[in-house]
Amino acid sequence: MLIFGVLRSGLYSLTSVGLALSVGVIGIVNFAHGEFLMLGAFLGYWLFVSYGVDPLAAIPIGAAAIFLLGGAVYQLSIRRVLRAPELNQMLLTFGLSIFLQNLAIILWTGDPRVATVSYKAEALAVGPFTLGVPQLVVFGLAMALTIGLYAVLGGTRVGKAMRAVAQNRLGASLLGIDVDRIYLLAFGLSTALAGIAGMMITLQLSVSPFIGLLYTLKAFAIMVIAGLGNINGVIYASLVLGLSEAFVEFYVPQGGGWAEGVFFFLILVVLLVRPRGLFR
Amino acid sequence: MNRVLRGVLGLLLLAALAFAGTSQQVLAQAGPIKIGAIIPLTGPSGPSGQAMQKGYQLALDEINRQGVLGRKVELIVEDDRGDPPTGAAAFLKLVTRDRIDVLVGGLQSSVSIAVASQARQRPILMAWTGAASPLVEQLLAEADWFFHYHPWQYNNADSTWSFIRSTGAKTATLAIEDGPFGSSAADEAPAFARNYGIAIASTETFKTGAPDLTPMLTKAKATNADVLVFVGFDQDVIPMATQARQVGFSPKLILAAPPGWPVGYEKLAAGNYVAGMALWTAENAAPASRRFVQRYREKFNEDPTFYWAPLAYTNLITVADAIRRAGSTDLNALVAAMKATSYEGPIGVPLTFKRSIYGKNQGFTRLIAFQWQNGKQVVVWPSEIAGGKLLYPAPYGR
Amino acid sequence: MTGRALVRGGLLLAVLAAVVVLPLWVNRTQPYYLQLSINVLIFATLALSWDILARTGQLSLAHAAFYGLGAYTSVLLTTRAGLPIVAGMAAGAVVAVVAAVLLGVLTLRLRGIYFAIATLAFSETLRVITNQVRFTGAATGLVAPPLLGGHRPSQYLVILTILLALTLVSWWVNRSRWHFAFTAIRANEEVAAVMGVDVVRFKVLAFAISALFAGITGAFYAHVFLFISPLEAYSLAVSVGALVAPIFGGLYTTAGPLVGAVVLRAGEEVLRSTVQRGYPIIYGFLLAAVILYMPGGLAGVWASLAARIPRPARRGARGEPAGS
Amino acid sequence: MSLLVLDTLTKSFGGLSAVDDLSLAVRAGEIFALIGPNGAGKSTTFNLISGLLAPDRGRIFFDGADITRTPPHSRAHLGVGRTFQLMQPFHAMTVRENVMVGELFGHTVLKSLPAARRDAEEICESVGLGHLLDRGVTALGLADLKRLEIARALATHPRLLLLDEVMAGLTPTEARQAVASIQGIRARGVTILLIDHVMSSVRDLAERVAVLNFGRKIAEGTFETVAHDPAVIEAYLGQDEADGSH
Amino acid sequence: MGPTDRVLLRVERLRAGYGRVQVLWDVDLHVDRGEIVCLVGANGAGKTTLLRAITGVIPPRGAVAFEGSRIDARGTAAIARLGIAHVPEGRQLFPGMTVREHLELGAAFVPGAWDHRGETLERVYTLFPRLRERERQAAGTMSGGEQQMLAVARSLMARPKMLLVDEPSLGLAPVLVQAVFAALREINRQGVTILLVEQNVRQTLLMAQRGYVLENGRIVLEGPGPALLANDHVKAAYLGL
Repeated sequence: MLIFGVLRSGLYSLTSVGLALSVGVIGIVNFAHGEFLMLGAFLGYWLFVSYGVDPLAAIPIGAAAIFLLGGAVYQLSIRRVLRAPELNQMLLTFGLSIFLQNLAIILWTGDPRVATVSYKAEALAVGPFTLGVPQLVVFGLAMALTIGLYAVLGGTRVGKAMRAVAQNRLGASLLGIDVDRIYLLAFGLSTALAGIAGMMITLQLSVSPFIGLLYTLKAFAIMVIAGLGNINGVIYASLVLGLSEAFVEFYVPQGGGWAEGVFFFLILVVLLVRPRGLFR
Repeated sequence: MNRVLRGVLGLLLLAALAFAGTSQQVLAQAGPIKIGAIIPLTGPSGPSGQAMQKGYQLALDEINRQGVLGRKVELIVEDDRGDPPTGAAAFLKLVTRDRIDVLVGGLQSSVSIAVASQARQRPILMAWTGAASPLVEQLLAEADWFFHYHPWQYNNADSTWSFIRSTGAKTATLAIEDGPFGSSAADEAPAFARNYGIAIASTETFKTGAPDLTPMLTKAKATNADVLVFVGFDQDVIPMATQARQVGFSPKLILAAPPGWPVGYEKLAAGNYVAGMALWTAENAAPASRRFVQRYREKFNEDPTFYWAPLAYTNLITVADAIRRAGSTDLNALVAAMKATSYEGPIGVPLTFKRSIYGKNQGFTRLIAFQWQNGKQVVVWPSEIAGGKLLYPAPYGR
Repeated sequence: MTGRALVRGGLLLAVLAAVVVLPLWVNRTQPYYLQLSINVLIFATLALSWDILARTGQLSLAHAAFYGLGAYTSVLLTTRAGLPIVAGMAAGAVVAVVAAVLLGVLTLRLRGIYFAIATLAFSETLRVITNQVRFTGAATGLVAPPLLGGHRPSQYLVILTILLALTLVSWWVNRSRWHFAFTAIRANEEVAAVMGVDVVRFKVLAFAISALFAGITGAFYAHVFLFISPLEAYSLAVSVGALVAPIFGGLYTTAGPLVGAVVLRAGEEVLRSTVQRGYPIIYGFLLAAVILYMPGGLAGVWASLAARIPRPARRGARGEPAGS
Repeated sequence: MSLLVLDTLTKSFGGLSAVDDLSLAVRAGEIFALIGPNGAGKSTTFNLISGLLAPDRGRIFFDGADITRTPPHSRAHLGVGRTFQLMQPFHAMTVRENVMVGELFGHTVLKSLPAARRDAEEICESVGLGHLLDRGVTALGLADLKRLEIARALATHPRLLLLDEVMAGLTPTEARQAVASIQGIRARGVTILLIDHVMSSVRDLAERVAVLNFGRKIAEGTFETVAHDPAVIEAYLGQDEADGSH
Repeated sequence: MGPTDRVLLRVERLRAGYGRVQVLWDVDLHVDRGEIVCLVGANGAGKTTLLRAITGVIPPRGAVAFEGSRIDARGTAAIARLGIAHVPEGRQLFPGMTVREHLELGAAFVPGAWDHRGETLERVYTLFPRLRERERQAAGTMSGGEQQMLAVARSLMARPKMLLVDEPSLGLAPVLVQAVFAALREINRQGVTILLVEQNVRQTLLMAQRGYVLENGRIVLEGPGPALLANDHVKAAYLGL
């Protein structure tokens, strides 16, 4: 059970780390985050079905495409509400979410689609457990990307600049860091990570225009548990969520229905007891 | 004062809207026969509703080739968005502004109830495709003008458990989504399972759209049941099929009942040998079904994936037929004609309307079972329309 | 001055009379518009009651929670305990208020997005519980008895009365001492407290008023559309809808949320019946455009238009002789 | 008779003590000044007195009653009024409405709106804001914002008025007006505790002065005695000079 | 190099403020190469606002020229890259980042500075040996004095031509104030021009070649540091003596 919880946390952390980047660096809580994930999933599906590109191999193309799209969305809309009240930022991304979802419905209809990757149902026996190959791959990749992102943030000039901007805009700009460029980059990266998470969904599951909201909500929960904008706490928070969900689903009768409640209840309790998050 | 004034002005706007409406009121005349359809074109049920719209188009093409009572049939489609208030307003618009003669369509139970409560005050022939919830049936028990095409939930359950019985299975484990779709299936299951002599080993719920069903499947595996009965939506069958394989859960049969199957499912190796319950499948061998599929392909350049398309087709065709037989659009004549319906269409089972437990006019009451065999939905039950044999136990990994 | 007030009062009375009499007439000729009006009024009540809470700076995503609590309480009491519908609706409002006071006290310290997410989580938690518990009909939902025998014009008058009461409350709040307390709290809680405003009391009161009307509207919804399920009653769409209209129309005013609700719902209805399949894309686009280009909402546009067109009386004072 | 007594008040933020073991007594009717370098803990002291912060240790007495745990609005009702160093007007309101908040809520007398409006206008007149009543606060200049701060605090009818740097940034003429205005307020029986950096004003106004540095009180007395205290000079001017000049 | 090149920074008729509140009114000042110039004035006089307007943190109106070319329309980051380092009020550190990371960031985005970062780092560590000891410590956990040193050190990593320093002694114990001032003197000796805002008037004026007194957003006095210190106006403003 532990292993199931751990495995699913991979996808969660990949989804949330992007959102945490957007919240942490730019201060934008993006309600359309899940829609970028959905677009990434469709891109992965389309590349697989039309060109036979394995979603794993397609990651660079997909990430680049969603990065550009995210960047464009930032330039056209997000940039204009940076100083606006929080409510307006929230609503803008709401509008964006409705827009992107319905665009997807028009482009691809609402039907769920499945990319039949050959190893979709493969499993590996590890000791007494059998673990799904795609889940393992996704978990491994998600961890690699999340840790990779930490490495970029911790080890490169641009990454450090992002952290600096996140912690103190004024201080960063006084060091010659172009804050607006960093925002653009962070938002693009945030959406690109969501896009990659989406392609990983193509790998394991099916794709439809409606998959976004669920992941937006999960990412919110994880961010709240980690502490809003705390990128470092995301992995732990994903584990907390993944494990608590799996635990409830397994040990509580009718647990599948309660798992969702657990996750919202967790948000509520964390916000009321430790509004700054569990992991800082 | 100024603010109040402005608020009141807002209400005035409403009034103005209403006024504009009356002034352009059009009198019904001996033009086309008007049929209104209330279906969800947007929102999460949009795909099913859009499939219905295509079924209606095919039917309409056919009907208008010769017309009805010497008149054309005009279909006015209203999107209910899956929202009861919108459905109620759409009903009134169709009935009072468009002056429709018959109402068709319908999908969600909540919208059906909102529409039906309006129809009680303005009786009209409601040839209704949607809603499997017995709550709807009970609410409309007295309505003579309400014709229900879709099987009720207990019809579905009866077919499902009767089919399971036919396989020789002794035990089953249930996995259901936690929304209205799954929970109503769970409500019906125990009685029918008992009736057919099958023991339910466990019932587990999951949240539709959840990416990871392994905890639930692991629990199901531990029950060692012969059959896994899976009630979820289209997207849920993918993690169900793949993750069941991953956790090494291979019951003798997996039986799923989603409203539709994801595009591309046929290519999914792990999905092989999964059985499905449906009102209809594209592999249905009935000649009317084959004709329907072919015409659907010709017109829309794609395969029908939802049974909602042939159901809607059947819906409109039978209504047109009833009008012809009634010789007018008078409600009483229409009801009588509808009651006399006997139609062998693409669904593959003859359609007639009979009393159900509460309702007066129930159409289809039985589902068929099929099994995915190498990318094809092979109909395996009931035997009179079966196109192949059920592989039981499913020969996984062979 | 009094002459103008008289004219205004007369106009107000005329409009009120029209709004009351209209439905009876409309129902005979165009019941569609009566139904549409009921839908719009439900939406407007939610929008305006949300706005009252927002005036204290609390931007909630929990409006669906109060709406759903009102609906469920009333339906359960009328079907399971046989209470008359009016009593059920009143009880629905009371339960919503109790829940609101509780949530209000719990979330006192939270601001901005933290508050929004906490309220969203509260609402979703209620939905999951309702979805799981047998007593509430679980996911299948409940059938509700019809209000006033399902007579639409009477139902219209009921929701109109609710909305008028709310409008009066809102109007009164905006021109009583409460307005000063709310606005001060929204601007700066600490300064407000130091100036003697009992911040906790007013924030919780705003929550209670807001929930009272959301709860009674939820109960009304249930008894008009006769069916409730967790997905509909606790829908995120209800919460989002309730905040979109005030933003569109103009926050913190009485007219803004009302006009916003009417324009949005009417516009949506026009789009729905003309564009059919793709219209939400236009809706999403419009929403984004309004935020980007008219941050004050319709009220903001109205104000800037009014400012741009000088009043005749002022023009003389401001204008300078051409020769100078 | 002491109106306000601080008894061994201590408040620290994350290990750094902002106010450290501070005891102070302000007599009814006097003008008392709290001075010290930036970051000495003066504003934190004000926040403790007005109830925006709760002390880690120590107690606060107002008019003989322990108000250490009293919420801020109740302290306002008891008669503790204050201004803010970073002016915090209510942005969505006019000048008159800003002041009305105090008239409506700042004391236990329940005033009708017209009465509150009239009294607010009177207070605005008295501090020189009479011509700006309908002005939105975003349009105000620095000096008028300072006046608004004072007007709002006066509207709560305080017995003790805490003035946080109301002189900072004023021109000499404006500062002289402010001094006169503060003396006028005291003449009406209001006790005043003020923080300021403009020493000439402090000298003109305060009967007694306490000097804070690093949260501790390093001197107390009349302005003249305090200004010549070596510890004070060191705190203000730096060590070298203090050593050199004495 | 012409005679105008003696002037490194020139500010003419500078007006600035926040929203509609104007804080600075037609300020003129200049700083020559190699000078330490200090800016004194009461709290709220506009000293911090002046520094902010120079580096574009708030938009200035009027003319600001650095090395003869106008910079008043440029963004903060662009100005920083020209070689003006601003040690802001409140230090504006990144609490979660280490000392070393602060210093690297200081050099990371200024042309030329990155390539010499090793060398600059050594110089900075020599100036503030304490920071070398704390290399791996997060800034948020350091004492006020250490933070102030880090703020100055970070800006030095850009190898600036000019340093604007806002109240470096704020909240520091006297012994630390001495250390910071000594470091500033040494930085200036190494060729960096300094414009300093300080409340520690006496010491600042003694250290500076020239000083300006700012009152209510206007320059009211200008002159050599010691001369200003003797000025009655200054004494009156600061100690009321």
